[in-house]
Amino acid sequence: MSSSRPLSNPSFNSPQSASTPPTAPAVRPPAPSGSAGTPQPGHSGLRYPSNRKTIYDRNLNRSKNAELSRAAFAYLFVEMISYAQRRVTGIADLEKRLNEQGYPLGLKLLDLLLYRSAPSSTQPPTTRPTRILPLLQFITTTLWRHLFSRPADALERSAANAAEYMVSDNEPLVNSYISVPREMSQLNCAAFVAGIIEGVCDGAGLKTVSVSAHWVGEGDGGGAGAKEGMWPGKTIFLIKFAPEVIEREEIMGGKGG
Amino acid sequence: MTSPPYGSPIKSPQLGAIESSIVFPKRKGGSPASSLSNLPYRRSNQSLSSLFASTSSLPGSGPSSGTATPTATVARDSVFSPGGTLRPRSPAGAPVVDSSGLRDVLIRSFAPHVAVLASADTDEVIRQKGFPGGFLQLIRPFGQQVQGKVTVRDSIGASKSFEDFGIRFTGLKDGLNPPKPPPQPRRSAEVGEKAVNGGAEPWVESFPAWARTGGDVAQIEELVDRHLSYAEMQYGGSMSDYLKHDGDAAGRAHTSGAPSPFYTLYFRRLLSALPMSPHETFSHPVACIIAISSRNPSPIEDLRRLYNATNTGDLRLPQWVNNEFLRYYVLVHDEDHDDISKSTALYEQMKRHFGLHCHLLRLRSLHVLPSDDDSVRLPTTEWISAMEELTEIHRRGNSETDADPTPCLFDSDVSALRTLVRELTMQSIIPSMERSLTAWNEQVLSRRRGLSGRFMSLSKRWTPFGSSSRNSSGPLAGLQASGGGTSGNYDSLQGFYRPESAEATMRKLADYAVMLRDFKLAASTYDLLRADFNGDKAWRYYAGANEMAAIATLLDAHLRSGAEKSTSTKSRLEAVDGWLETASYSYVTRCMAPFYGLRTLAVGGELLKMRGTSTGGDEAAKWGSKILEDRLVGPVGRPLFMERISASFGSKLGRGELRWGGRRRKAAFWAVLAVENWLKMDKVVQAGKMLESVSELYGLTDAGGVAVQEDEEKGGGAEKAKPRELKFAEMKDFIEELREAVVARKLAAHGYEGEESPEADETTLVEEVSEKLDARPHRMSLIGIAAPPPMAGMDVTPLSPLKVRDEEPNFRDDSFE
Amino acid sequence: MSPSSPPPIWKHVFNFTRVVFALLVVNKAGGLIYNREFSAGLNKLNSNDLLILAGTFHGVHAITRSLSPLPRPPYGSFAPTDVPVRPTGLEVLESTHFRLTCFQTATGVKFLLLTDPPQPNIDVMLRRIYELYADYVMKNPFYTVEMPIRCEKFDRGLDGYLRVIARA
Amino acid sequence: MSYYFAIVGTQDNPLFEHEFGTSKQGGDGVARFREEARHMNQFIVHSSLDIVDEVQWNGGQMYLKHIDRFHNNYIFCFITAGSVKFLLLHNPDTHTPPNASSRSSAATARTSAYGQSASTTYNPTAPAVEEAIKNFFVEVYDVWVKTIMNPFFKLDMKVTSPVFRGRVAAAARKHL
Amino acid sequence: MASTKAARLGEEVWKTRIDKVNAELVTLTYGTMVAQLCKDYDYDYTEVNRQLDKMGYNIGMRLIEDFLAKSSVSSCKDFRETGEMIAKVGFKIFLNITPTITNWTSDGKQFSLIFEENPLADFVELPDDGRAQDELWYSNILCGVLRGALEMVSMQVEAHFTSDVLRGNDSTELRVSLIRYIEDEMPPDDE
Repeated sequence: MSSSRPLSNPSFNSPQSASTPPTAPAVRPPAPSGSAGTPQPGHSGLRYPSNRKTIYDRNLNRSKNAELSRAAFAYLFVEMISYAQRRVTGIADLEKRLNEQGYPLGLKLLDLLLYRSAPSSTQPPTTRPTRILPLLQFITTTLWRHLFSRPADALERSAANAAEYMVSDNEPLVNSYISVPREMSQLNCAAFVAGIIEGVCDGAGLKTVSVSAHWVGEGDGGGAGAKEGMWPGKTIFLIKFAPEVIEREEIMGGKGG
Repeated sequence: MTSPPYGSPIKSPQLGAIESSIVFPKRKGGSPASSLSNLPYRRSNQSLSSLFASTSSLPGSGPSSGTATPTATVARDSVFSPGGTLRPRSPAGAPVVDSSGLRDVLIRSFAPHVAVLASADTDEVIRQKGFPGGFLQLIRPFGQQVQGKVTVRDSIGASKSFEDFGIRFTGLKDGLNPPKPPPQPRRSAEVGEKAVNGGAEPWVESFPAWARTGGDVAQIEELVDRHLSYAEMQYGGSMSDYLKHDGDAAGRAHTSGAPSPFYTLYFRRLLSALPMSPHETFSHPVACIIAISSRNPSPIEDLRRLYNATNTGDLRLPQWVNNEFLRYYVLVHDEDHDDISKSTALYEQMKRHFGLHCHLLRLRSLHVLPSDDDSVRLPTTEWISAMEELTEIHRRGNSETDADPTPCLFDSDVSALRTLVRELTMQSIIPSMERSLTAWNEQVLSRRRGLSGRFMSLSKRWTPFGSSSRNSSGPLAGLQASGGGTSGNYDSLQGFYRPESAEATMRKLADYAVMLRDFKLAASTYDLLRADFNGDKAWRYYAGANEMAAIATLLDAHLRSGAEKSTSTKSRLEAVDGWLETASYSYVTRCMAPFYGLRTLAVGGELLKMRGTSTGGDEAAKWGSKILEDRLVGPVGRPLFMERISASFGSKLGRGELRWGGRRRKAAFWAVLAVENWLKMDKVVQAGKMLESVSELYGLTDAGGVAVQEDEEKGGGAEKAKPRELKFAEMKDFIEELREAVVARKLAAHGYEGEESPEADETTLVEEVSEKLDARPHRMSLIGIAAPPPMAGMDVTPLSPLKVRDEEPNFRDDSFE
Repeated sequence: MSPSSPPPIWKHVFNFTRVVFALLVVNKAGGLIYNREFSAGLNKLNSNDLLILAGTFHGVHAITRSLSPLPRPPYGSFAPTDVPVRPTGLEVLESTHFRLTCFQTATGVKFLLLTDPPQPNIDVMLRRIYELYADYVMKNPFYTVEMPIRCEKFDRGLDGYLRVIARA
Repeated sequence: MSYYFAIVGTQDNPLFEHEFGTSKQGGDGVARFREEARHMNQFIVHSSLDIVDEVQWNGGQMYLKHIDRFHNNYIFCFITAGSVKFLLLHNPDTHTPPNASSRSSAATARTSAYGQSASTTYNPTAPAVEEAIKNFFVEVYDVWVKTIMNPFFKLDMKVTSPVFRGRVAAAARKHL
Repeated sequence: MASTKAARLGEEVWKTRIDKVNAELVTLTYGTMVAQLCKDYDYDYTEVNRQLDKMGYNIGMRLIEDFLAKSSVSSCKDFRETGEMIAKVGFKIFLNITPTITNWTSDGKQFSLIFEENPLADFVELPDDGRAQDELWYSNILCGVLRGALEMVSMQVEAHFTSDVLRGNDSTELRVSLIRYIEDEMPPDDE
């Protein structure tokens, strides 16, 4: 790789402000058992196993259809929520935090799922969603199927506001085992899923003002009202797109992927 | 006068760099041009600084900056009424002309040319009056704008009137190549283009015809360079307040896409004093003034003699020029010495002999001094060639006196001349042009349109019809003669159509239409011609037809509102792109005529930009960069056109909140290129200006720019399209280098000149300029302009602030690590 | 004992003709953390009595465990890694009109189910209840272990399951 | 034939840069850019983001093919679902000396700056060219998705993994 | 033999009695949690390990009920059987993997679980900051789970990772040691 730019070049190995502010006094534990891979050439400190297995060697389709127990997710989610609860003040704050935890999943799944939509390994994926409707269809079908193994139950556009769309799910998988105590009845832990949606939209360049999860029939989350009806857990994800996105949509007309 | 070895910019590498594409004649030290380069800049010399007024925009310096006495200023106004229309062409006008200004320049550049042929005695009278250039010099400025409205009937009889109509007075043989062998043997075709002779011509004649011929990019470059250097001198000392000033200038430049005064000058000179060429007739005389004076012993005979001279004699224009132009006879009456009654009698006699196209011009022959009452300074002539302006700069630069040498005349003379011009235009030129238009239009075009096939096949059919036609049957005779083989009309050996041939006639028709601003007719005609010329492989004509088809179409589209655009106009607009392409290709590659290629692309680009459609900016920029890629301009034009490209992109703001389709990054990039090239030229002031635009466009200047990099992943989403800080390390560094370079030099210039009194000793100033030319930093090149090894001259440069500056490490060596 | 996967629910649906009265859940420490009635029939006990019942049963259960004879001494064992065998305690408590069945999980939680005496397949029902507990109680982020159970979905789950049976 | 490849994040920020030469027709895979190309390439690529921003919304293709040109530098673009741009600058110039700097002879410097010679023969929309570059992009995309799937990868974070660089270089050798 | 019995049991339960979910949802969710912890604790990886273990412990306490309810295993005969249950039933029914169980100490109190695959760590590469690979145990939550779960059935154990492919080791190994059996506390005297 003599052609590659000098590794000394600051523009390359500068630490990422995003990922590593190594301020914590790191107590260096005893070096791990001897079988550590030899350090790679170049400026990366990372070691790799002697079989050279890295993330780049793992086929992206490998876990495409893999399954784990729903319980496994449930327990992680329990911990995510109680961990978050310890650090927040109030329900809105808690939902915000769950949303933030979901956001990266959206960013990643957007690319992962589009990558998989490619006709063949040598072809680029057909198209990426560049308009609101195709994007929402991607979310309610492709994304939903992948995560929850079924499409979302409804997709509507707010009559009141052109920038607002609603995805509804009669019983969000993430809420399957959750009963929200009365005193927090506003809370809907599917805010995590809202975060995923937000990640997808922002990632695709259709910026959102906010994506939020709401119980149908405000105010009776786990509460009395929710018992009525056959979908007590029905949740609506309210997606508010940024005005400039709507504007661009108008400028370019619906056309395009 | 002798010039230091490093004195001449002609020797400077940048010029060398483009010699292969444009012939930049090597002028020896003796040549007027090169001797200019070491011309001392005397800020004290009013008469000189007035010449630079068109490009000097010092804050506070008004239109009348420097120039001339109160009387002169008053005089200007008195000359060019109705008031105000003076603006677009006033050299001393606002520093920044807006784009429509460029359009005016363009439209007015296609003005009917009127040759001036004065008898010896006439010139004598005028010389005594204080005009060494004789009658031509006297009358020239008054053609620039005919006083009052000028009304023209277009092809469909609708009449339009113009406030700013003008005609161009030229010497009969202006614009023809000098007989002497071209200075540079290679590319003879190219040299044939221009009226440049090595400049070895003795410096005696005050207005040598060759100097009045434009079409030479090298000279334009040199002229603009003079203006630039002058600007550097002007602002060199006063950076602090200047910075602020050019800040807004830059702002304007990108919001309004207004060209810099230097670009405007470049553009104007590009269109000034076009050389005479077979393939276009703009500079062919539409009429010829034949003047005698009341002193003439044998007036009628002389008039005859002169007339014949233009017809058959030594003054006969080349055979490819249509000689059927209007002759206009002027009797100059000497109010101070001769008896008016005699002159009047003579005048009557003239009319009997030569018909109605006569005029009695009553002038006073006394020499006028600026101090005299009702003395008026001769207005400056706008449409002069670069060489002529250079010559003038040179002359004044050397003149001992500070007094403005511009001769003066009496108010009465002024009004007399104005009347002459108006009558000449309204009663003779326009009507005759209109007649020709109608005639050619009916007889040639209407038929030609009727059938598709070859032109000649029709020509036979016209013959009877033609001969029955009344007025000057030039074209019809031509048509008769033109009944030849397929491309019988084109003489491929000598490379032109005889003027009577149908093709030539149609071209002339179209050119007339342009001069009378009937662009619709012109466009359609050029469009028709393209096929014929293509068939005849008459490449230069072909290029010309394509060029003008595009330009006329754009002008036409420009002048009419979208509503009334006919479908034909629309379809032509779509073709414009291809036409420009073809034109520039034929000009540059087939005919090796880069000057015309440059004209095509520059004009086309500006017009496209003015259209301001969604794609206009991109297209303009595309042609702009083609100019650079084909290396049609020199080191001066390069940054100027880079600025224009930047402006073109900048003019495309994009739609909506997200600036969809905007071109800020590109605008910024080209601005950077411009800065870098300005620095190469050591034009620090210009570099400084553009640097402001760079910061503005990259959004580096916007205060309170929040840190873009939020480690919150979501943070990323919120950011707008416009970055507050350049993330590409080396871009950032490079712009930083440019900034340091500019500041360093401004300080150096400041430190050096701040102390000196305005009357700083000239020679050192000269040294500095010329030294700058060579001492430019070779290392920091964006686009690898050729930079030859330093010349011997450099090693011995005296220690000056510049020398010190060159050794600043951050600028020299950190450039690329 | 080997795992027994219970027959699908519908089976019970048709088998059962009798009633499930109520369910009580008692935590390790003997505290009543849940009680719910599914069909009337029992005389109402006030919550205090319920607490006492839970506590008492818990105590009795413990004692009965210590009573039970063992193949090996109750605590400690021969091999240090051998899991000490834990004797079961009182499992059924029956009267003429109702039966209380106790199911204690390995983690020490007790499910007390009050039914008609002849009610069959109690163990199946209890196992199902245990699953509902594992899902809707233990997987609910808002439930704190050992604390009283307020999980609407748990209630709904039990109703859904036991009411079906009752209705049959 | 020299290439400059840049991955650009959502803030016009370079996440990864790589220069290389062609490996076809016995090329040694070493880039032959002149000194100035260092920053030049960045300027060019950055400026063509204007075009990307415009065309990426038409049709939603991910492989946008040849989108822009500056003199003899041709820009190709692939945009990921996450709006990250792969930009490949291709300079078909064959005859620029490796160590040419702005001090080099007028002829060379001009050729590479305004290289007419090569550009006239080079056609960026030739199917072969488009195909080869597409394959390159597709392979990089595979590696890219693997990169961003890493929970420790944050939006607009620079990629430093030598393995990643290795894969990109390999893809370049294979297709370009 | 216990091991095959456990394997069959695990398979059977996984097939018939487990609600499934897409594996990547779990993987990504765990990923986002760990990343969040690193951020919250300012990349103090030792602290992150601690937090993960704590979370695992909480999970274990709850998860054990599900394990018992679904598998309906009664208490095991000895710690070896427990080990088999953990590897072949526990991991199977929750993460659909069966780590190899090995390196028993002679006193049968310690064993290792070797993970051929680890769904939690799919897609993961540790930060290249020169510390993560020495300090962070990415899957440390599993240690807590074992601790919590076994404690609920009266076994006090200690569990920790000794190697992890994410650190450049050739295998991922989790070491479990039995500390003691917890005696039942006597019932509180009511009266």
